[in-house]
Formats: sequence, structure tokens, C-alpha cells
Amino acid sequence: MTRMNMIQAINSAMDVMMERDPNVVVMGEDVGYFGGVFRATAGLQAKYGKTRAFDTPITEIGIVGVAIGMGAYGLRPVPEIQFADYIYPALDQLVSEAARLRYRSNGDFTAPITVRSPYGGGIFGGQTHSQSPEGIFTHVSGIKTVIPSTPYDAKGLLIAAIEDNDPVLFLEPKRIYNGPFHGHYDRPAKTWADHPAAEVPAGHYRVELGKAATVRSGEAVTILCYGTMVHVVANTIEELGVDAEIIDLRTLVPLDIEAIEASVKKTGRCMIVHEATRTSGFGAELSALVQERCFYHLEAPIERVTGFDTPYPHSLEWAYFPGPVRIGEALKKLLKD
Amino acid sequence: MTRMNMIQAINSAMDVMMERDPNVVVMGEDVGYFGGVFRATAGLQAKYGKTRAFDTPITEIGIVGVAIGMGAYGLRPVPEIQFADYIYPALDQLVSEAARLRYRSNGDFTAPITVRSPYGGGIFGGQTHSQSPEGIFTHVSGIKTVIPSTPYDAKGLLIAAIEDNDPVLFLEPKRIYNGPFHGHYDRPAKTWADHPAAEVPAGHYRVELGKAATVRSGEAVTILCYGTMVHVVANTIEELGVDAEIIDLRTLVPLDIEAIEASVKKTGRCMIVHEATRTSGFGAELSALVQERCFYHLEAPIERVTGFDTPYPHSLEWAYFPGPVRIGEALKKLLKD
Amino acid sequence: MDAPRANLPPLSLHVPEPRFRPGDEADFSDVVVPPAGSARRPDTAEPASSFRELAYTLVRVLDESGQAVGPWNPRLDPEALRKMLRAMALTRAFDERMFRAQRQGKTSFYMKSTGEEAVSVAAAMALASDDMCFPSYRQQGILITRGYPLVTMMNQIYSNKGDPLQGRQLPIMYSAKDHGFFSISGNLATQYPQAVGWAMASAAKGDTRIAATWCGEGSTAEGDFHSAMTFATVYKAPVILNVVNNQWAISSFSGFAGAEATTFAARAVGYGIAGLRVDGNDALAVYAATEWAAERARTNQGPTLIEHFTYRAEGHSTSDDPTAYRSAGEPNAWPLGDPIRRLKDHLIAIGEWDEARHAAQDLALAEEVKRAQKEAEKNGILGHGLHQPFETMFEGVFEETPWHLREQSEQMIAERKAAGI
Amino acid sequence: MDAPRANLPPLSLHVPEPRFRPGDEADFSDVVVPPAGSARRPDTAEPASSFRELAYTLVRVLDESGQAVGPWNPRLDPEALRKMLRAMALTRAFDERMFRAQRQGKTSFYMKSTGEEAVSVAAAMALASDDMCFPSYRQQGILITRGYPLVTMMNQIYSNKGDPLQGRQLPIMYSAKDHGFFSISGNLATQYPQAVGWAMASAAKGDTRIAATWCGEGSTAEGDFHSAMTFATVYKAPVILNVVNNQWAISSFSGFAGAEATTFAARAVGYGIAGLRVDGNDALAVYAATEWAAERARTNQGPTLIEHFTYRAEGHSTSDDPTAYRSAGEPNAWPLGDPIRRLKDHLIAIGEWDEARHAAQDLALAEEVKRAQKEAEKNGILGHGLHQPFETMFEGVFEETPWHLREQSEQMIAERKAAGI
Ligand SMILES: Cc1ncc(C[n+]2csc(CCOP(=O)(O)OP(=O)(O)O)c2C)c(N)n1
Ligand SMILES: Cc1ncc(C[n+]2csc(CCOP(=O)(O)OP(=O)(O)O)c2C)c(N)n1
Ligand SMILES: [Mg+2]
Ligand SMILES: [Mg+2]
Repeated sequence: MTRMNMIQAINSAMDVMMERDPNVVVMGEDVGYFGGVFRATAGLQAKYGKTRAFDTPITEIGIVGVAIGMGAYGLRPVPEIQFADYIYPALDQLVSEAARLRYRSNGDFTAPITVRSPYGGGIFGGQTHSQSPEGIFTHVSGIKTVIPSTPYDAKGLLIAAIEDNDPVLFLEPKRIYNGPFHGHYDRPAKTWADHPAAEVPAGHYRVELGKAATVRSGEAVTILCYGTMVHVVANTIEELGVDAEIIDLRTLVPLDIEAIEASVKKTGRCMIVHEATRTSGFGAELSALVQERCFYHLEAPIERVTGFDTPYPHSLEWAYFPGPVRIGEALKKLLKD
Repeated sequence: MTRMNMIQAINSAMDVMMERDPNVVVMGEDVGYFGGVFRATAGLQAKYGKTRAFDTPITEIGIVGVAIGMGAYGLRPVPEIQFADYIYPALDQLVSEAARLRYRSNGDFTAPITVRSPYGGGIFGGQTHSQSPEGIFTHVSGIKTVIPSTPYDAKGLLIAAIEDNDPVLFLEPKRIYNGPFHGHYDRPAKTWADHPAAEVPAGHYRVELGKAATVRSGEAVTILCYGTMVHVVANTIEELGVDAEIIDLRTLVPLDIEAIEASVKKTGRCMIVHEATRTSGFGAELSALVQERCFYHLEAPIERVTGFDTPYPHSLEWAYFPGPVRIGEALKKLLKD
Repeated sequence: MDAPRANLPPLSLHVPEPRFRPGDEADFSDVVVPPAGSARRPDTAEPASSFRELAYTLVRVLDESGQAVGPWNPRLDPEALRKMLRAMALTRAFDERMFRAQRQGKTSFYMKSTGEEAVSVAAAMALASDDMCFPSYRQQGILITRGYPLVTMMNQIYSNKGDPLQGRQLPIMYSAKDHGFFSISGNLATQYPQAVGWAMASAAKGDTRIAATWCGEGSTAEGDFHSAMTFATVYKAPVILNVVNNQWAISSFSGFAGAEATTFAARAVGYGIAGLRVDGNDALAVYAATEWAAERARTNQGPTLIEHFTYRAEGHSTSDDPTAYRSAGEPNAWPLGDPIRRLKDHLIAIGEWDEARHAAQDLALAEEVKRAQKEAEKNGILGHGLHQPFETMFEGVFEETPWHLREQSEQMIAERKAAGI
Repeated sequence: MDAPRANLPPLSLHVPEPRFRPGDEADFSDVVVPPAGSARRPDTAEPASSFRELAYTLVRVLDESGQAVGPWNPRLDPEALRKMLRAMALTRAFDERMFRAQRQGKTSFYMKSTGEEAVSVAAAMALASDDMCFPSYRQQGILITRGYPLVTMMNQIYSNKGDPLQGRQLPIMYSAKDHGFFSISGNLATQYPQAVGWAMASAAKGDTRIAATWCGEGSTAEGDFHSAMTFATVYKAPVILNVVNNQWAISSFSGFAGAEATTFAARAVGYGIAGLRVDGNDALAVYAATEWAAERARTNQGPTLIEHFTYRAEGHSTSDDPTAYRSAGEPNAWPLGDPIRRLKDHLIAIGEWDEARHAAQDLALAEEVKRAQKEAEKNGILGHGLHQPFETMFEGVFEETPWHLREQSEQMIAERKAAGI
């Protein structure tokens, strides 16, 4: 076991996979020599050479399109999109190609690619370095969407994603690269130093896709969340002393519906927290699923606490961010009757 | 009043607007001389000239990007994307540019564009001529999404969209261009000939954005739908003799929440029907909203009848399509207790 | 928008217009057709910057008298020439038949490659059998040349129970990995960066196989085309990038893709990539250009873009009627002739073929196609009976079907049962 | 993946590598720098195909002795030259100050244009004041040249209560319609087709105003760039397409955008567009090229692409440390010198300036910037107090705020009240 922050864990996952499988390659803007603007691929080019870890032209269409071709050849590309806000130019290659290839060719060709991308706000990144586009991809048949919340999960999930034979979008909550974020932007930043999930095995291990983690067991309410929000939620309910059950989804598609259903049936209340804009966000799907499957167990309306339906603002970032105040108020409402 | 099918009504809306406002221009692949592969822009080039109705290169990025620039200049472009399945290459220009421009420039620049695109299946078009991507756009702050279900609405809504100062995605249910579709693919196709909403004024009128239409009043259940599904639903409940209230949303964003809330509170039951894939489709948002706002009025779980979470298949099109059988079975379930 | 400034000239917008519209007499006499044999053939090791002029001429081998002339003459033996001719004629016969099948309501859609058979057939012959092709929807000639069974193609077109794609794809969107033929996409030009990626992977692995890809001149406008060109030049990918300039993109003439200002081969020049402009109706020129480009790719000299200057002799697809937007006389007036006739004339000119054999072959090919059709129709045609079990619709979205798709599958089947169907 | 075929040569993948990395001594002596005055200046009515060679040379006006020479010499009067020098120096002073402000924690982000001041300032001077600019994030020189208030720029950078964008945008993402300056986007190259569209609209309306746009050499790889080029050539749009080749795109050298194979000006050749390659550190060359391109655009000769060959003398942004990936000596070794020094030397060489005046001007500009900063900081700096009322966050998403945003706004305010903040 080694202590790793999330960047190191992600780096280690790629390192382990490149070591084990000569078909794993990493690529993207500034990914090669420099090792990525967040340093996630640092050292990989030096270790595995330029044909396995390389910089690319600045064209997200191309990065994903080329990765699909490499995948069709037999490689396992791990392209990086520098910020999730810049994934839109690649959308057609992801939606119409990567996600459809297996189905439309009836298994003749596949796209075993893992697209990594830092996402989410809380870093004063403004509109185009803060977005959470995961909801869009969950609507697309044929692609898996994975979001870790700890170094341990990040490494294990990324390894599982790279080993997966389907295309995976692996979104990395950049606010917690260096430490869990508890939602109080005005308090000193934490590091991963004393977090148990920062104990990460040096070698190969998998955290299976499609399995949620129960971060905390509780009886009063089920809170569904992922990424940065897992920590914000955990801290908030601790501050408020609420006996919530917190489920870290980890994989949005395919979803761990059993864990969700069992928990909501137990607690009778459900809250969903994500940073993405509210309307048609993944929270809507979670809400719909929960009410379809747990309707007769629900004692109060399912609450969504999400980013607002505006672009991510720069100066009012902390008003936009679904932090402790908004989660707290929603909890009060949800628990009141 | 003239009798128009939906194509003619859409054509008429553009004609009326081009006549009234010299800043309205139409553009897109095959849109100029030929008048569009569905003939929606037929005659406009002959009438208004090549600088106001023109063919474009085959690049959806470019079509939308150029339209945004024209809009910033002061024109009101109405670009066509030949099939909604081909809108993904333009997604970045729509999401990061058109939808954000007003906000990010604090009103300094705007993108008063109306992107028209035929969408939906039921025409044996296979995976890439059948998709319903509206859900993606409803997740994007700053863009309106409009879907008509009759010639009358198509013209009035399209005029309102073109006159709107915000970017509008205007999705046209191509299955009902030539006649309402009642869901039975194996029965003779209908035309608009005897449909009351095919009586269309020749001149200018608006159907306001953001207002739903109650297609049928009823007491047993509220059915939320739009586009082709309005007709499939109406026919199905007639066949089944169910006293449903059918709400044709017409605009998805901004949504007519008052109409929805009032109806569900009255009926106590709610069903949502769309052709798009289920997971994170707009039905999820509708379901979430309804349970949030009408929780204590709901007598049964909200039902979603949607396309399946697979690519749109070619030969099994009619098994995929959410037709009378699936709507009927879901209704039985919804009404049983 | 204030009033235009009076001391500056008013601007005007240029909107391209093709030279002939319905009712016009088509007259291509001003299309510059350089004589066969006139283009030089650089050594494959020469840098792309040394032969930019090849992007602005036409590589042509077959002259007006049916002789193969000049440095690009691939000097194929008669057997190969006859094989080429046969594959082209078979492609045309296949197209005729399947077009008719669509008109008879046996399927939903079809796309012919009439007039463009040389582009796919000659290229397929010049490539190694294990080189990987990333085609658009108009290169059925590759599959036919590589011996993919006609019956299987038809099964796909009919979405019937013999369809290897289980009815999931629109007709003609073939996929045939074991024939080095990538799954065709409905979205234009997406295959371009994929081909480059495949080629890069092959190079990274020290493999010997190269990639080739095709798109129409209209499709070059897509962002994917540019991304592919950029990746190809940056990594010197071993790939052949074919642009099939058949003058039309549905109803839009090539001017809407930029043909008024320069050639499509010139796009290559823009990236420092080797560019050739080839008489696409001259099967020997296509062969020679492909062979040359393949040699460059195989020796790590990088990518080549080949513009195939040809003509779409029929409608875009079964959904299209070209007389609505272009002169009916265009196909016949086209100055570069018919590729099958030109290759046939060459074989006759060199004494290796005659009209009688050609007529007999045409008959035999028509018979072969008809036989294949009968065979295929045993597996059913579109819409007459459902050929795939319902649950197949939910398979293959992912390698392992997750719970939500299993649930949807079960629900659908239960609903149908409950409804008594 | 079977074993490679033994009878064919193994392929290999070329991955570009810049010539110098940290620790290396930078030596640009083999960069070909054509003598000032050597490039011909075609008449603006000549077709683009007649001067393709201009895409492969460098238009240069200022020679080594500080004289302006050759056909591209714009023969500006000294007053204009001094104005140009002042705007460039002011841009640099502004950059210095704001970079420092970010380092002092007064804002989140900043991007300098050091070494590239000529590209924006000289272009802005050559355009008409009402021509429309679609810049990237490194053309602050345009705003400064056009007299946009420094205080307002700073207010934007601080997201403070004087920010015309109400704190919604990342620092330096200005928008200034009344200065002909389009809202800057964080997504690279999206402004390119927008500029073409604006120019097309202007042409369609018979207006006289043209558009100009800028992107970095790295950004040319985006699909938007290609779409813009295609639209521009098809409709002969009155637009100037500037590619600022400052050699680096964050940590990636220009080889990853294709510079190993050809120039960026050559992209123009690929589309049949007029292409110029210009010494971007020579303000007079930038001015002359822009003036020439503007004249072409204004007379309906269509678009021009100008590659500005320059060097990013500092980090990509305040988030970047270039010593991690390039030789520290590069900026000084750069063979085309510093644009401000070169223009200054020219003014001195023609007797219209001297070192003392220059030093005095530098001091005055630094003072001017400092004064502006004090003024701006009265409106607040980022993070020290909230400068916009919360509800402004929900305004301007649409022209009229719909119910769901109103509801979210009210909810937020109610929640904050309930929580006692
Ligand atoms: C992304 C995308 N946009 C639009 C279309 C619709 N479309 C299908 S074929 C076609 C024309 C293509 O013309 P070209 O590239 O010249 O090929 P050709 O048909 O002439 O072989 C168009 C616009 C599509 N399939 N995909
Ligand atoms: C679509 C998109 N992809 C990636 C980025 C991240 N990014 C910001 S600047 C930059 C480098 C741009 O380099 P270049 O175009 O050469 O401009 P320069 O910074 O040198 O002026 C990158 C990759 C982005 N902003 N947008
Ligand atoms: Mg074509
Ligand atoms: Mg750069």
C-alpha cells in the first residue's frame, strides 16, 4: 500500500495497465512529454516511449476518432480530453461511432477505449473549465460512464475501465484531485493525507464497474451522489448530525440499481446531489427510477440538489456550487414530515 | 385558411418570416436550389434569392458556427440540420457558443438562431436517420427546445422561434410530415387531409413558446407527450376507451409546468411517452418534476413509455417504437390500482 | 446594422451555382482534361513538397484510343485486367439488381455506385488483401473485388435472417472485418480519423498493414476530414486518403465543397501531404495511384490523398431524383467516359478481350446476381416477417447486457405476450 | 493482430519532437529567415492561385538595420508608427501588471501576449475601426489599440462590480461589441466559423465592414478551423483569417499541429484561399499584410489567411511553467527578435524616436497602468467580497428569465436566508 492522491492513483492505473498490456496507449493534448496539464500522465512517456504515450493535435474529434481506429486495430487507447468542457467537439465520434460500433457491426468491430477527462467546478475555472456533462452520456446507448470519488476507487475503476471491452467515459472530479473537498471553500484545503481511501495498492486491482459503494449506512434518508459531492454530502450530514445512508454511485451507466433500491426501501426518503445543471441531469433519471421502483416506500418527495440551470459563473462560483447550505436546507425539507 | 401538411406549414412559416423580415435567412445542406431533402425550404431560393436561401458545405459545425456569426451581425438565420442524427458534430457550437453567448457577454452579443431538424423514427431510416436527441439539449442552459405535433402548431411555433431572440432547436417529427401517425405501421398511412389542425392561416401568427396544449381533457390519467407520440397516444387511448388527459408539451424548455401540475393534481396519475431512449431522456426530467411537485397527489408510480436503451434498429423498428401495445400495457398497469 | 459607409465599396456575397440545371444542355467541353500519360510519376521516396503540381493535374493512363500510356501505366497482366473488368461489371450488375429490389419494395433503401466502379475496384486490387479499408457507402466494389459473398451483401440489404448484422443497420451499411472492410457509418467522414488511427496503430506495432479510407467530395467539409488530415501529417500515418469527387453531394454540386477555388487534391498540399489528382474513370490510373500511395505508406513516407475525379452517373440513392436539380444530359456529357467501357476498350485494344466475350460476361454476371438474389430471398426480405428474435435488439449494445437492457427486453416480451401478439 | 508479414517492411510511427527540451541550448540558426523586402506583393486583384509561393516565405519589412524595405513597406507616417509602438508597449505593460495581480491573488487567471504584441496591435491599426474582430484570448492588443478603457479590462479580470460581464467569465474573456470585439470563448477556434458567418452576413447585406479572426497554430487542428476555411472559400467571405503561430500550444510545439510538414499559411493553399506568411514580430509586415488582405476582402476578392510567425515568449498562462517542457533559452534565441524593440529601432533609425523618449514612455505607461489598476481595485478584486447580487447569476441565460430559473433564484435566496447567510 502506498499513499496516493487522486492524480497519482490515476497515473498509477495507467502505469500498471501499460506495464501489463502492450496494447494500452495514452494520448491527448499535452499528455506526452509534459504529462498532462493536471500531470495525470506524468512519467509515462519516459517509461513507455513516444509511441505509447504521446501528445496530439488539438482536435477532440480527432483524438476520439483516432482512438476508435486504434481500438478497432486491437489497441486499448486511453485518450484524455483536457477538460470535460471540451468534449463536445468529440461528441459525434463518441455517440455515433464509439458507442454504436459493437451494435451496428454485430460485434465485428468494437471500441475498447477509455476516455478520461477532468470535470466539475470549484476551482474558479469559469464556464469552460467547470462543467459536468455526464448526464448527456448517460442518455447515449452503448457507452459507460464512470466517476470515482477517492484515490482507491479512481485507480481500481480506471483499471476496470481500461480492461473493459466497451467504450468508457471516465470523468475525474478535478476539485478533489489533491484532497477531499468538504464544501467549505473558505476553510483550508485538505489533502488526501489522512483519508483511508488514499491507501492505494501499488499493483493491479479492479473496482468493478456497475457497483456502487455505501459510504455510510444510515436510516433517515438515502443520498445518491458521486464524485466531489460524495465528500460534500458526507461532511454536511456529519455537521448536521443526520443519520443518512450515502451511496456513492461510482458508475452511472450501468447503474447499481439494487443498492439504490434496497437503500431507499429501507430509509423511505431519497435525495440526489450532483453538480451538473438540474434540468435533464442524471439526477432526473435517478429520481425517475427511484419513484418507479420505490413509490410505495417513499415518505416524501425525492429531492434533487444540483447545479443551477445557468452556465457555471466565475465570480459567483460558490453560490452556484451545491454546497453545505443547499444540501442542508434540502435535507431539512426532506426530513421534516 | 389553407390546408397544409406539416412540411407545407413549416415552409410557410419560413416564407412568411422571410417576407416580413429581410434579416431572416435559411441555409443548410441541399436547402437552396433543391429546397431540402424533405422539401421544407422548397421555393424559398427562387422567391428570395441565393443570398437568403442557400446550400451549404456539409459541415454541421460550420452551419451552426456560421449561423451564430450571422446572428451576431444582426441576421436571424434558420439553419437546417438534415437529420437530427447529424447534429452531434455541431454540438460544441450549440452548447458552448449559441447557448452561452448572451450570458457570457452579458447581453453584448446574442444568437437569435433557429436550428431546424427532422427527428424521430418510424420511417425505416435505421440508426442514423431515426434518433430523438432532444433530451441532450434540454440539459443545456440557454437553448430552447420546441417540437410541434400538427401543421398549425408547426407554423405558429416556428414563427415564434424565428422571432425569439434566443437560440431555439426546432425538432420536426418527420414521421408525421405527411400525416398524423396513429401507431399502427401495418395499417394504411393517413394524410393531414381531415385533421382540424391542418387548417393553417396563410399569413403570420404565433403559437407562443413555453405553452403546452391540452389535446384532450380527461380524468383518469395525465399523459405527457410531444411530436409524433401525441397522435399515437391519442389514438391508443381512444382505442382503449381510457379517459386520459393528453398534454402536448410543444416546448420542452421552457416547459409549461403549470399545465402539467394542474393536470396531474387533477388526475393523480401520470404517464410520459417519448420515442427517445429511456435513460436520461426528457421523460426522466418530467418524471422528476411531477413527483417533486405533485407527490402527495400521485396514486401510482409515474410510468415512462419510451424508446429502448439501444440504437434505433432497422428491421425491428416496430418492436422498438413505443407504439399502441406498449402504451396500452403501461396504461393498464398505471390504472390498475 | 447601420447604413453602409459611403466611402467604401459595398460587399456582395458569392453563392456558387452549378453550370447546368434541369433543362440546360450539359456541355463539359471546358473541363480541362490533360492528355493521358502527361503527369510525371515521382519516386515514392520524394518528399511531398517536390510534386505539389500533381494536385492540379489528372493522372491518366488510358488514352482516347484505349492504349495505356505514360509513367503511371501499371503494366498489369491481362489476367489482372480481366479480373478488374469483371469486378467492375459485377458491381454494376449488383447495383442494378438491388436498386430494382428496393423499387419492388423488398427493402427500404439502396445506393448505387454507377460510374464510380473503378474507384473502388481498382483500389482494392492495388491494396494487399489484408490492408484495412474504411469506406463510405459507395465502395461496395471493394467487397465485391475481395470476394465477399454477394448473397451475404444481399442478406444485409434485406435485413433478413442471413444478415450478419442482424438487421440492425440500414441497407448497404456493411461490416466485414475478415475482408478488411470497416463497419460503414451513416455519419459522413467519421471513418477518416478512424482510418488514420488504425494506420497509426499498425505503425506503432511495427505491423506491415496499411489503411485506406474513402469519402465523397461533399464530405471533405466535415471536421473529421480535417482532423484526419492533421493526425495523418503529424504522425506520417501509413494511410491512403481517397476523396471520391463525383461532382455531386445529393443535390449540391462540388462548388459547395470548395471546387470553384481549387481541386480536392489540393487539400493535401495544405497539410504538406502527398496529393494526387486522378482520372477516377480510368481504372489503370486509380490502380497506379493506389499502388504508388501504398508503396509510400509501406516505406514510412506517410500518407497520400488521392482525389478521384469522377461522376455520379445516377441518383444519390433510391430516395433521390437527380433530374430535379441537374441537367439530365450530364452523365452522358461527362468528358471522362464510363470506366467499364474504357477498361473494356483497353482490353480489346490490346487484343485480350472482345465485344462478344464482354456481352457474354454481362449476361453471366446478371445471372450470377440473380441467383444470389434468389438465394438471399430465401432468408426473407425486409418487412415480410420479422427475421430476428426480438431479444436480439437488446444484445450487443454492450459486451455483457446490463440489467436495464435485460429488464427492457423482458418487459417488451411480456407486454407483447399480454397483448396477445 | 497476427505477426507482421515477413515479406513487407515493418512500419514505424513518427511522433514529432521539438528540437530543444529543458537543459538544451536553443539554437535557431537553421530557421530560414528570408531577407526583409524579398517577398513580392501581388496586386490585390490577382487570383490566389497566382501567388501560392507567399505561403512558404516570410513577408518582412523591417531589415536588420531597422529600415523599412521592399514592396510591403506600408510607408506609415511617424505619428502612426509612434501610436503603434505605444499601443504595443502599453499592451506589454498591462500584461506585466495583470500577471503580477494574479500572482498576488487578486484574480484567478491571466494570459500574457508577450512577444506577440505586433500581431494584434498592427492588425487593429490596419483594419477600419468598425471592422469586426473575432479574437482568441491572446489579442488584448486589439482592445488596447482601439482605446477600450484599461480600467474596464481590469474590472473584467477582477470579476468585480465594474465588470461589464458581471463576473460571469474567466478573466481576459472580454466582450466589447462597441469596439468591434467579439465575446471570447474558452473553446478553441469556435470563433473562426462565426467570423466567417459575420463576414457573409455583411456581404449579403451589401455592407462595407469586414471581419477578422485569430487563433493559435495549435487551434488550427480543430474542426471549426476547417469548417471556417471551407465556408470562407465557398462564399468568398470578406474575412481575414489570422493564425498566430507562436510555436507553442501550452506544452506542445507546433509540430503537433503539423508544422514539420509545411507552413500554416499553406493551409490556405489547400482551399484555394489567398495565403500569406508574415514575420509576426515585424509590426510593419503585419500591418501591410492586414491592409492588403482587407483591401482584397473589401473588393470582393474573398478571404485571406495570414500566418503570423512569432514566438510565445512567456508561459501559456498563469497556470503554466514553460521551463518544464522547453529550453529556457528559446525566447532569447528566437531569430526574429522582439517586436517592440524592432519597431522602436525603426523609429530611431528614421530619426523619429530616441532611447530617452522610449524610456520615458515606458515609465509613463507603467504609471498609466498602475493608475488604472488602483481605479479598478476600487471596484473590488476576485474573491474579496461578492461583487454581483446573487440573482444576477440567473439573468441573461435567456432574454426573459423562465419560471424554472426564477424558481431556482428564489430558492437559492430563501435557502441562504434560512441558513442565516
Ligand atoms: C454528418 C452527416 N451530415 C449529413 C448527412 C446527410 N448526407 C448523406 S449523404 C450526403 C451527401 C454526401 O456527398 P458526398 O460526400 O459527395 O458523397 P457521395 O454521395 O457523392 O458519394 C449527405 C449530406 C450525413 N449522412 N451525415
Ligand atoms: C476545444 C478546446 N480544447 C482544448 C482546450 C485547452 N487549451 C486551451 S489553450 C490550448 C493551447 C492552444 O494553443 P494555440 O492555439 O497555439 O494558442 P496559443 O495559446 O499559443 O496562443 C489548449 C489545448 C480548449 N480551450 N478548447
Ligand atoms: Mg459526391
Ligand atoms: Mg500557439
